[in-house]
Amino acid sequence: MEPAALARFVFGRIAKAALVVLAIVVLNFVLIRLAPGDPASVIAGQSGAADPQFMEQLRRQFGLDRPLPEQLWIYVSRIVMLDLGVSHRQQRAVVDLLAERLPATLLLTGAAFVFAISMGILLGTLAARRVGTLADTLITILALACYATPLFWVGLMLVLLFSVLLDWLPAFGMTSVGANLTGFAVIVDIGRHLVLPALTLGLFYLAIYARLTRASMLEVADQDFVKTARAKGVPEGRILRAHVLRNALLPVITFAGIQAGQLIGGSILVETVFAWPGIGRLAFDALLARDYNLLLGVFFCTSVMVVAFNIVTDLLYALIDPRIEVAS
Amino acid sequence: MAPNRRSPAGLRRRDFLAAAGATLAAPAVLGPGDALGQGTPRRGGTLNMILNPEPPVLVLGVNNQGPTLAAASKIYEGLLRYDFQLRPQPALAKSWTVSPDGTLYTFNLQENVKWHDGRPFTADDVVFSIGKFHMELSPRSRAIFQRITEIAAPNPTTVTIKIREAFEPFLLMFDVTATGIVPKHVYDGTDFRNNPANATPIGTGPFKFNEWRRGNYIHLTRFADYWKPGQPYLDDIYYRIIPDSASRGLALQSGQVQLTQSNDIEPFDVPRFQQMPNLAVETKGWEYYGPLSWIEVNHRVQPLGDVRFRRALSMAIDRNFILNRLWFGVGKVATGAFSSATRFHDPNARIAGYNPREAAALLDAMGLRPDAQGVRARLKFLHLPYGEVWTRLGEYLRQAFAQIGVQLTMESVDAGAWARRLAEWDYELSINFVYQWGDPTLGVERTYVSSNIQRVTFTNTGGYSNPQVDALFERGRTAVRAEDRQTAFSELQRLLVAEVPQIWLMELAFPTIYDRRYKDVIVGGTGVQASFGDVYIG
Amino acid sequence: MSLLAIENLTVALPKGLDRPNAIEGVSLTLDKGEILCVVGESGSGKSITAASVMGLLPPALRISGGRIVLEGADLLALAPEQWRDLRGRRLGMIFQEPMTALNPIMRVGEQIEEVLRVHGEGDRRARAARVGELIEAVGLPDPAHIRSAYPFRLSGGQRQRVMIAMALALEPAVLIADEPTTALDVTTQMQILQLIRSIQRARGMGVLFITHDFGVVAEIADRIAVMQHGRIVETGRAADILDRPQHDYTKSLIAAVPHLVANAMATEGAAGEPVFSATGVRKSYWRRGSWLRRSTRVDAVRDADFILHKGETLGLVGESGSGKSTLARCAVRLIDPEAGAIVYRGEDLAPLSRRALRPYRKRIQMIFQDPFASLNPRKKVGEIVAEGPITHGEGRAAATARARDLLRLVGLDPSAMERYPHEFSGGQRQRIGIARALALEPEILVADEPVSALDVSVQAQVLDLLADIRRRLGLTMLFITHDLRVAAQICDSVAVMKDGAIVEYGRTAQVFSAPAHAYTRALIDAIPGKNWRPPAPV
Amino acid sequence: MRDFARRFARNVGAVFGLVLLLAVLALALLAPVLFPVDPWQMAGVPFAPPLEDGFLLGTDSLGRDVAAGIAHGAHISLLVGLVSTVAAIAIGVTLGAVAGYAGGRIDDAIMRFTEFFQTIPSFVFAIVLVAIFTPSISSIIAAIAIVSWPPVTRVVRGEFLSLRSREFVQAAIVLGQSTPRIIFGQILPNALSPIIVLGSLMVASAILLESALSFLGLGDPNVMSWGFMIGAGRSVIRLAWWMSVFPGVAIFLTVLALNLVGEGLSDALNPRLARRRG
Repeated sequence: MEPAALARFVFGRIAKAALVVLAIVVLNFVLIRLAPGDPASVIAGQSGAADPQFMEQLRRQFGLDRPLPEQLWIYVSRIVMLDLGVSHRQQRAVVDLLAERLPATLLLTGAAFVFAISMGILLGTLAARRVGTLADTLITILALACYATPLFWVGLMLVLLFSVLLDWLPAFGMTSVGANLTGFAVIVDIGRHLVLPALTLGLFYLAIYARLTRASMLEVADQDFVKTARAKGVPEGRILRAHVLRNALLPVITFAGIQAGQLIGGSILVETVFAWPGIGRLAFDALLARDYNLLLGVFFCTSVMVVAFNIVTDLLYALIDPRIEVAS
Repeated sequence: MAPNRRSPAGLRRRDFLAAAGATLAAPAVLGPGDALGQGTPRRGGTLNMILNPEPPVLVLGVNNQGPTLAAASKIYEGLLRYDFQLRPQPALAKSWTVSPDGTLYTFNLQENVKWHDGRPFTADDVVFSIGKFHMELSPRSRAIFQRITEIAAPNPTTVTIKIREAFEPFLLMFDVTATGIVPKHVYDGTDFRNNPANATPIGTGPFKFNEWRRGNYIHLTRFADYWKPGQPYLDDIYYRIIPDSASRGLALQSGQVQLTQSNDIEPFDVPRFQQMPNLAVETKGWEYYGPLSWIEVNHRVQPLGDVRFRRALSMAIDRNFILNRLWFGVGKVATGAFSSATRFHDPNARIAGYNPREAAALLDAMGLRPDAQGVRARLKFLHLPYGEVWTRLGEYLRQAFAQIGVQLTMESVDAGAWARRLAEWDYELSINFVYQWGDPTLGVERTYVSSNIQRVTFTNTGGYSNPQVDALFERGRTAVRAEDRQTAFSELQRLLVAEVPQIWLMELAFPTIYDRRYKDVIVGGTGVQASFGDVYIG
Repeated sequence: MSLLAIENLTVALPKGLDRPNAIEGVSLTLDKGEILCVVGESGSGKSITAASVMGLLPPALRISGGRIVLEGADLLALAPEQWRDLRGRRLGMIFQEPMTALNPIMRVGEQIEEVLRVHGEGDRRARAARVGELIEAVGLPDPAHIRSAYPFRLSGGQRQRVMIAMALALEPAVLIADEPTTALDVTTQMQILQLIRSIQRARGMGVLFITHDFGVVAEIADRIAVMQHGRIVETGRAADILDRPQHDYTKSLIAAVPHLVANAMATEGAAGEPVFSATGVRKSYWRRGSWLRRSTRVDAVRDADFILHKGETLGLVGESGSGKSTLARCAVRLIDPEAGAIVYRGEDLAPLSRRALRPYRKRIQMIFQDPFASLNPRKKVGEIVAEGPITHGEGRAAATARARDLLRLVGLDPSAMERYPHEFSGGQRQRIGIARALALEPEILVADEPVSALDVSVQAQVLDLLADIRRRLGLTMLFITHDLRVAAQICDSVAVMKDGAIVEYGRTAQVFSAPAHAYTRALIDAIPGKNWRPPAPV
Repeated sequence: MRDFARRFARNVGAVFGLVLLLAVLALALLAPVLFPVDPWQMAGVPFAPPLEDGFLLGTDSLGRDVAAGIAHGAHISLLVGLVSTVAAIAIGVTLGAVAGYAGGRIDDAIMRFTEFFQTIPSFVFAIVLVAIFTPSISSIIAAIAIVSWPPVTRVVRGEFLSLRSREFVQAAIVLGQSTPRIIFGQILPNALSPIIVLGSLMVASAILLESALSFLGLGDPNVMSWGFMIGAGRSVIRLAWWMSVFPGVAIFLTVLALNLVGEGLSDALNPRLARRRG
C-alpha cells in the first residue's frame, strides 16, 4: 500500500476507534452509576467509623452531589484531555495508577499472546500437514482439552504441580521482593515469575489458534492456486510456506485481533490467581470498592488497548493482504 | 463511635487487618527485654510480611484501614501504647498525669525526637495532630476529641489537654492507630487529604518510608536517627502485596515472607502452620480491638423484632461448630455483647447455649408453625463480602436455621452495596463484626443505644431501642471511677444477653504467624500494629 | 515415438461410489506440435485424465493401472521428487478458473518467477528479465505494471494470460489446458484460444486441451478424443470427427450443439400485440469507496428499451457485466429501477409497492440460472412447485395436484414430489424450476441464462422443453443468455447489451446476418467454431 | 436426516461427546434421586478425602458431599449454559436476520452496534453486569447472554446476506411471498446449521463463563454450581485437592462434550467441510 493510502487508512481507523471508545466510556459510566452503593459509603465502611458530616464531605469531594448528566459531561470532557480523574479509594490520579499497572499486564498478555500464537500456529500447521495421523489426533485432542478447561483451574493445577510439588517456579507475584537483584538477574527473575501466568493465560488461546490454523490450512490447501503451485513444480515445503501458510494466517490474524479483548478479560482471572500486579486485578478491586473513576479508567484503558490492537491487526492485515484496500 | 469494624475496604476479605496494631509498642522506653524477649537483640536483617489488600495511602488519618495501620504504625508513633491488659505505656509521651477530677491531662514528651526529614519533633506537632489533623479527618477521633476544651503546649516537651467532663476511657485514644502524631510543618495549612506529601509519609517512627511499587511491595528502611538508642534492630521491612489467599499461604510456607497477620491466612490453613516447627502462631495482640462478630438483626423486620424469635435463632446456632469447623479453633465463642478482652467484661453474663429443640419450642410458642415445606419463616440474608470464611459462615447459618424451620435466602453483594444497604437499613439479616477499642463506651455502646440509630454504617443500624439499656450505657460512660463503671456494665451485660439485640457469634482472633527466629514480635494489646522497633532476629 | 503416451490408464475411485473407476483403460497419444482436444460432458473423466498426467490427482484417487510415458520415461515409475521436477519444466498446465488459480497475496511477477526459481533457472536478474519477456509474450499490456500487480487487479482474461505465461516459462514439451476458456467471455475466449494456438505453433509444443465445448474444439483441435463415463469412445482427426462422427455418443453430442442458423420460427412470432415493455430503464450501483475516497457510481443499466409481443421470445445477449441480468431483474421487479417504466398490458409496474405488485406476480414468472441454488434445499420438490399457487390463495390439495401435473409436463416422474432437490441432476432441477414458474400460469416468462450451467446434451433437452412449452402455452419470453448459438436457436429477436446499454436490437436473423454495431460484429466473430457447420442429424 | 445421523455417527469424537453429554444430562436430572440430601447439608467430617466415610469424591471444608454438589451443580451449569445461549441466540438471530435481510443503512447501524459490543472486553463486561445487578441466577444468565450475542449476529447476518441473494429466495420473491414468510420459511431453515453448531459451542463457553464468575465470587449464593465449588476449593487446594479438582473435571468433561458434539454437528451438517477435515 502506498504511504498516502496507508496514512488515510490509519487515520480513518483512528477516527472510528475514538468514537467507539467514547461510546464505551459513556456506556460504562451509565452502567456503573446504576449499581448500588457509592464510594462515600464504601470509604465510610472502610474507615471503621463515619458520621453524616463525613459522608457529606466525601460526596462533595468526589462531585457525587451534582446531577448525573453533569457528572458525565465533566467526566467525558476530562477524558478528552486524557484526565481520568482521581481514584476515590487510592486518592491518586487514575492515570498514574494505570501507568503503574499497565506494564505488568502488557507483559503478561503480551507474553501469553506471543506464546499462544507462535505455538498455536506451529501446532496447527503440524496437525494440518499430518492430517489424519496420530500427531494430528494428539494435537487436536490437546487443543480441545486446553479449550475446554477453565483458565483459573489450569492456573491452580499448574501452581499445584510446579510450585507446590516440584518447587521449580514461583507461584505468585512478579518479582522476588527484597532480593535486591540488578541487571540481567532482574530479567531472569521476572521471567521466572512470568512463566506460569503466561502459560495459563496462553494455553486457552493456543488451543484456539491451533484449531483455527489447522482448519484454515486445510481449507487453503484445497484451493486452486495451491494446485497451480504444484503444477508449477514448486516443492511441498515451499508450497506450505509461501502459499498455504501465508494465506491461511489471514483469518488467524483477524481472529487474534478480535480476541485481544478476551485476553485482557482472561488476565483478570490469571492476575487474581497469580497475584500479578496488573490492571486486570486493579479492575476487579476497583469494581468491588465502587471506585468509579478508577474502574472507568480501567475500562477506558482496556478499550483503548483493544481498539489499538484492532487497528494494528487491521494494518497488519492490510499489509499482508493486498485486497483489503479495495474491500474497505 | 464507631470505630471500626473491619475494614471493609471495599475489598473482600481479609481486609480487616485493619486495626491491628502495635505490637511492640513503640519503641518507647521499654527495652525489648521488658516484654517477652529472652535473648540479646542483634542489629540487622530484613522482615518480609504481607499487606492485603494494598492500602491506598500510608498516612494515618487520611486512611485508617487495617493495611494502612499495619504499615504506618512503623512510620508514625502515638503518645502511648497499651499492654495486653490495655494499660497505657509510654511511647512519644515519656510520662503523663491526670488531674483528680479527671479533666486535665498532662503529657511529658520524649526529648531529641526527630522527624524522618530531620526536623525536630515538638509539642506543637502533638497539638496540631490532635487539635486539627485528626479532628478534621477522623470521625472516630472527632467524636471523642470534641470533649476537649483546650489543648496547649506550654513548652516544647509538654502538652496539656483539658476536657469538658471526666471521661475515664480517654487515655485509650493515644495509640498510634488511634491518634498517630503527624508533622505540623508538613500539613499545617494544607488540604490534608490531597497533600502531595501523602505519597512520602514522614513520621518519627523507627522505620522510614523508602519505596512503594504499587501492586507489588512497600519498602521501609531503618531510621538511623531514631530517638530510642540502639533501635530499631531490623534494617528493612518489606510489605508484599499478595491478593490471593492461596498464594499468601505459599509465601509463608516457602519462607518468602516471615510474618502474616490478620486475615492473611485463611482459617483452614492455620492448623497446617501450627504444625510447622519453624513457625509461631500467636493469637494475642487483638485485645485493644476486641473484634466481636454477630448476626446483624434488623429489628424493624418481623418477626425479628420479637425477642423470642431472636433467642430461638441464637439457640439454633452451634457456636462450637463455627469455632472449630470454620475458624479451626482460632478465636473464642462469644458470650455476650462484650468481648472478653474488653474492659469491664463480665464472665457471668452468658447467652443461652446450643439447643435447637428449645429453639423450635420457642417458635411454636410464638405461633410460628411450619408450613407444607416445613418452613416457619423466610428471611433474606445479606452475605458479608469480606472473604470466604464469611461466605461459609452464611452457608452454615442457612443450614442451622433450616433445622428450626427458618429459611434463609442468600443475597450476595459487593462491599459497597453491603455498606450502603446496612446504612440504609435495607436488610433483614446480615453478618457484622465490630472492634470494641478496649472499652464499652468506645466500641460497644454505638451498636445498642437508641441515640445512635442512624443511617450510617456501624451505628445502631438494627434499630434496637431500650431505655434501660440507654441509661446503663450512660451511667457507664459518665462514671469517673472504674469500679462504678463496672457495676453499670455488669448490669447492662446481664440485660443484653436476655434481650439478644444482636446474635453474637464469635470473638474473633486473628493469628499472627511468624518465623520463630524473629523475636519480640507481639508485645502488646495492639499486636502487629506497633512500631516493630524492638523486633530482632535471634 | 509420441511425446506423451497414456496407455491403458485406470484410476480407481474410493469404495462405495456408483462406479469403481473414475477412468478406465484410457489410452491416448500426443505428438509434438499438435493440439489434442479431449471432449466430454461433466463426469466423463477428462479432467481426471489431465490430473493423472500431472501427478495432481486428489488424494482419494489412485492410479490402479496403465502407464503414462513422457518423452520415453514412465512417469508412474518416477520418484515423487523427479515427477515434481518435470512439472513446470516439461509439463505445463493451465486451469479453468482464472479467478482462483493465482495466489491472491503474491505479486504476479513473483508467481511467474517462482517457476524459474524452483527449477533453479538463472540468477535473479536473468529471471527478472525472463519474467518481462513472458509477460510480453502472452500479450499483457504494460509489463512493468503487471508484474508488480496483485491478481485481484487483473481481469479474468489477463489472469489466464498470466497462467499461460507461468506454464510456458520453462518452455515445456507438453501443455495441459483444462477447460481454460470456459469461465471467460466469448471475445476473451477467442483471444486466449488464439494465444494458445499461436504459442503452440511457435514452439512446437504438444497441447492436451480439455473442453466440453464443440465450438472450441472446432476452433482449435488437430485431433479429438471423446470421453464418456471414464472411457474414450472415439478418437481421430478433428475434421473427421466433427463432420463424420462414428460413435453414437459423439453424434448425439454434436447434434446437441445449437446451430448458428437463425430461428426458423422467427418470422411468424412477431405478429402478436405488445404485452410487455421496458422504457428508459436505468439502474446504477455505488461502489463503496475506502476512507476519504469517494464512492464511485457504476451504471448497470442505462436507458434500456424493449418490447415483448405476444408469443415472442426476445433474447438479451451480452458478455458478463453488460447489465443483461440486471435488466431482467428490473423487469420482474427483483430490483427496483431508478427510472423508466415497466409496462405490462398498459400498467406501469415500476412504481408499484411490493403489495400492489402481487397480483401481477402471477402473470410474470422467472426461471433462474443455477439449478443448484434456485431450489430451496430444505423443501420437498412438491412443496416448491406448489408454493406459488398456495401463496396466491389456492387450496393446498389443488395446488399439489397441479404440481404433479406440471412435473409430468416437464418430463419428471410424479414421485419426485416427495423428494428433495439434491436428489436430482442439474437438468432435472432446471425442469423443476420451470415447473415452479409455470405453476402460476404466467403469460410472460423471464429466463435468466437457464441453460448455461448445463452440459450440452442436457442443454439441448431443456431448450427443446422450453420451445415446446412455449408453443403449447403460448408464452411470451424474455431470454437472457451469453451464448449466441443458443440465442440464434431460440430467439425471435435479440437485443445486444454492452456496458449497460442496448447497442443493437432487431430480428434475430437480421442481427446475425448483418450486424450493424461493431460490438455485435466482434461478438459474432468470437463465436468459437463459427465456420464449422455441424452435420445435420441423420 | 438419516444421512445426517450416519455422518454424525461416523465421527468417533462426536459420539463420545454425545454419550458424555447425555451422561451429564442424566446426572443433572437424576441428582435429586441419587443425592436426595441437600448438597449444602454438612453431612460429614470436613476435608474427608475421596472414598472415605462413604463419600465418593470426599467432602469439602464444611463436610458437604462433593459428589452431591457436582450432581446438583450439573443442573445449574446446564441451565445457565442453555438459557443464556437461547437468549443470546434470540438476540443474535433477530439482529442478524434484520441486518442481513434488510442490508443498507439498517445493516450498517446494526453492525456498528455489534462491533461496539465486541470491542468491550466481554469478561470484564460480564463482571460489571453481574456486580451491578447483584449476583443471582438471572443476572448471571442475562450477563452471559448480553456478552455472547454478537458472534451470533455476525454469523446469522452473513448467512442471510448470502442466502438473500440466492436464487431460491429470489424465486420466492417473484412468486410474491411476503417478507416474513421469506425470512422464516425460506432463509432461516437454511441458516440453521451454523446456528445450531454455534449454539452448542456457546453453551460450552457459557458454562466456562459462569464458572469464572463464580470463581471470582460473583455466583448465585443460593445454588450449588461447579464454579462455586472450585471457587470455594481453590484456596484449600493443597489441603483438599479433590474439592477443586473434581468440579474442574466436571466442567472440563461437559465443555469437552459440548465441543465434540458441536464439531460433530458441524461436520455432519456440512459434509463438504467434513471431508476436508480428513
